[in-house]
Amino acid sequence: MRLSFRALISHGRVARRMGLGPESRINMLRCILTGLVRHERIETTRARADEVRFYAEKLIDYAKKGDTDEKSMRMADFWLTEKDLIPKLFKVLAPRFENQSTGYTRMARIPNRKNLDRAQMAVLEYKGNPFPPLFPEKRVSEFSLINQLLKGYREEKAQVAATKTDSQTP
Amino acid sequence: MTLLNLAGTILTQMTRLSHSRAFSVSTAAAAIQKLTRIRVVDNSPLGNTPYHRPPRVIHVYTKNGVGKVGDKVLLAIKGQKKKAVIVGHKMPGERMTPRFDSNNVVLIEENGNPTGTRIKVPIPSHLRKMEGEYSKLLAIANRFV
Amino acid sequence: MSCRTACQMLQRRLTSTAAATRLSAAEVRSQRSALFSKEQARQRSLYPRIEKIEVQMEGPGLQGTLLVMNKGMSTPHSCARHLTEWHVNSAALALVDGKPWHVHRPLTHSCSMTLLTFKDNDPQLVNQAYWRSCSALLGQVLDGAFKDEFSVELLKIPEVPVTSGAFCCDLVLDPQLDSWKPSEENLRSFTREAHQLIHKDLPWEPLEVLPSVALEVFSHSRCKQQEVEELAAESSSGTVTLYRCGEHVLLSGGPLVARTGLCYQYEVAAIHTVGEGQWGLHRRAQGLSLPTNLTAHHTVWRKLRRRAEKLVELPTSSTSETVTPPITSQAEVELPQTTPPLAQQ
Amino acid sequence: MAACLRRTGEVLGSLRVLRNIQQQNERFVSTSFPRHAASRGDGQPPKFTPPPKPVIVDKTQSEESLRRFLSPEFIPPRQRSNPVKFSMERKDMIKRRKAFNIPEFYVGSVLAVTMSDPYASGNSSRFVGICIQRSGSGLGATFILRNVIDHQGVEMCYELYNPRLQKIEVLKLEKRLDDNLMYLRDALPEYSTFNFDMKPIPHSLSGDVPVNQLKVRMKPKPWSKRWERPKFNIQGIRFDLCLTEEQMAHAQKWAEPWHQYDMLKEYDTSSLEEQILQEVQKGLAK
Repeated sequence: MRLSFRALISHGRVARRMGLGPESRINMLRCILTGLVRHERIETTRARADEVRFYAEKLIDYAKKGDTDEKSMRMADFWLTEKDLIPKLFKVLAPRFENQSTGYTRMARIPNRKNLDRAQMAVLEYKGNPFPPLFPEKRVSEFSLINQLLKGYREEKAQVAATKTDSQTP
Repeated sequence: MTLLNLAGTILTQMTRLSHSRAFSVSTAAAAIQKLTRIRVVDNSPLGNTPYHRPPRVIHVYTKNGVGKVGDKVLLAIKGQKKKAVIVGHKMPGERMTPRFDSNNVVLIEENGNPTGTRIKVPIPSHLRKMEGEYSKLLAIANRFV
Repeated sequence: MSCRTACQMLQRRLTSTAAATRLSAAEVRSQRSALFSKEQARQRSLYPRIEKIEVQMEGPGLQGTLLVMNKGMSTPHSCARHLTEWHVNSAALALVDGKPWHVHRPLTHSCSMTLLTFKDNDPQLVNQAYWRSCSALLGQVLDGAFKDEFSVELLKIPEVPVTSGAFCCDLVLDPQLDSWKPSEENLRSFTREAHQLIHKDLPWEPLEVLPSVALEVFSHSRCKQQEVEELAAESSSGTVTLYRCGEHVLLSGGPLVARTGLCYQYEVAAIHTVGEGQWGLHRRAQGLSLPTNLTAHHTVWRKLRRRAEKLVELPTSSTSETVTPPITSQAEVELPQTTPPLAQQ
Repeated sequence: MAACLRRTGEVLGSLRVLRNIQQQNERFVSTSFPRHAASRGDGQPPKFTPPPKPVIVDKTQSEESLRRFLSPEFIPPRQRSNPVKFSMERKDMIKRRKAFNIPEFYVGSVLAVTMSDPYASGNSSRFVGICIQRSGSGLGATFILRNVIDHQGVEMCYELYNPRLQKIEVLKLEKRLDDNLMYLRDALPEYSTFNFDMKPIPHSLSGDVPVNQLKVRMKPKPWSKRWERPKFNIQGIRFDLCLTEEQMAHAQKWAEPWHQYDMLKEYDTSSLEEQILQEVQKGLAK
């Protein structure tokens, strides 16, 4: 649960309550997380996506410990309700995120749901999935005008520094 | 508190049904306030002879109505009113002071002298802060904690 | 060749007479503009019938787009107007069959075209064109900034790489102003003038003309004529390209960007005295500019601006003789310093 | 009555002694003044020599434990407070630990604590009891000792870093099956009765701390808490003696089996613990 303005004025009651109770909440998040592991990109309401996101990241952390670790196996067994996904978690997702330690998921807001209840919706995905990217690539060319200007500035500065050291040494 | 209430209702129902149940089934409250059951820890005959109704606090001589060590209370004991001094309670007080498993009081007369001649249980030593008031009570204490 | 020499003779005669009559700067400008319009109308009349050409668009999201345009009439700008507003606004230069092409220059044959923006992966061509355009804009500002009694002679726009930190515009001022040193206030007024031009969002209209026409246009300026000859000798087709922005007509060695409104941050940084040259005391005005959507934070801008104040050394050897110590010592020309030489705004 | 008389006599005697000390003090002060004046009169300016710094040698320091043990109050709780607060508190705690030996002990160990008490005889009081809870973190860490004296259960809550503490002795170093022995309040009194004259039982300085597998028998209900509930996860109670199978099954209604899988509720302190242990060892060795 994140800090937000609403959390600020809620007098410390910052926990988001969803479902019919704690158990229902966990079961709901389990189902969503299973869907996320299967499809790697899912669309849910924003609050649920935000909540599942933490668990999705922690599950990868556990999966990185390897399938021989007893606790990570128990976690995977609990969180993935469809058991055919357990090998996928350990053999596909864990090696994919070997080199990063955080930020395995990406969340994006999408327009509110139209047909049902106008709920705020979001897309949640594991990074490195085979789908087309959610956001267009940001193109920052080093040849753009301002970067060229700054490059010239930097070069001149380095040159000045070099000449200064040259003049000091003899 | 709810427990106490529950116990109270059960108790009244029981008494209404059989008119024979006279002991409490709930634990005594931690804080000493009105209607708290307490334990008399001196050897006075009034506090030690069995009676079908446990002694209860019917008034606490403090501003906030909660009695702590050294406060005077008024008891209903054996159908009569009697003053007493609190010498220990279940409610945790300040750090580094003892907390007892029961609410202990020592009966005193109107002039502040203790009724009994011996106190059977340990007494918190910070009761000595009020030495002038209860010097006689402290004098009959057996052991300090 | 004989024709050209004859022309030159004529021009020289004209200049000598012009020097005698001494037209005001505004009159010269309107005369040049009128000649430009005339030549433009003549070139347009070369295509009396509407012929269709096919323009194959290239670029991200435009693969397979085929536009059927009018020969000699449609420009890359009109092609962009068939696409989206974004293309119209952000296209700075066009690449027609691999060659840079001004956005407002009419297309003459079926071709493939790419619209270039400042945010492309390799925008060096656009950057260079932008730098050239900023110099041209600076020249236009300086041309109109002084009072009528002081003549301003704009020299050839020097080609400066972007990494040098500032664009330049060489000019020769009236000999009366030889000891004039521009103050901060003067530079700021130049900047303000430039921002007014940017705000007007004027297009640079290109026109490819024969040297004879160009000589006629620049009949009042000897050094411009020399520049026309140089450019004509350099170009393979023997023609020169004139550009018009508002009333101001200028010569350029390469294509410019579409319009003045593409500049966003623009500042005239300094005017240096370079040395005694062929036409008098050479000065070099320098400035710094950034296009829209590539703006710099003010701290970065301040650093770049400080760098732009330094005199830019031209990379070519042609200017080696011009770099002499500043001629502030030549104070024998007594100037009425009390009257500011800038025209009243 | 005789006892009362004797006690008053003692009190009076102590008062007299106090007055004597005061008088002596006054005399000392009055004599020391003229001496200073005389020395100044000699013309030799008296050189101020600072008194030698007292070298504090803590004789109570027993031999160090060889176990890698970090007192639980060093681990900051999981909250949003500024970590600087905890690091500053740690520094103060290390400083206090240098001056005062706080031994390694666990919930279930039997301790004897000597505390300065202005109201006790001899200005200090000693209490022996079993540690039933350690709580708090940082400088405010506390532990609770429990004992039964004269058939009266007494508990003392000590602040670990309180300057009033004079000595903490570990009489018997062991662990119990649970990390919190609050259920001893509802257990039979024999489980929390300890003799005040108990001799310290020597314990090994290395190896694992012995775990006492003792299971206690409880008083009849009502208890202060429903210890059979899965929330407490109590191992050290003989529930079979006091509750029926049905009651035990009923208590499972409050079980939260998903709780152990809620990864956000985990607070893994292993790396933090290692880091703090290094810091504390470095601070104590300095």
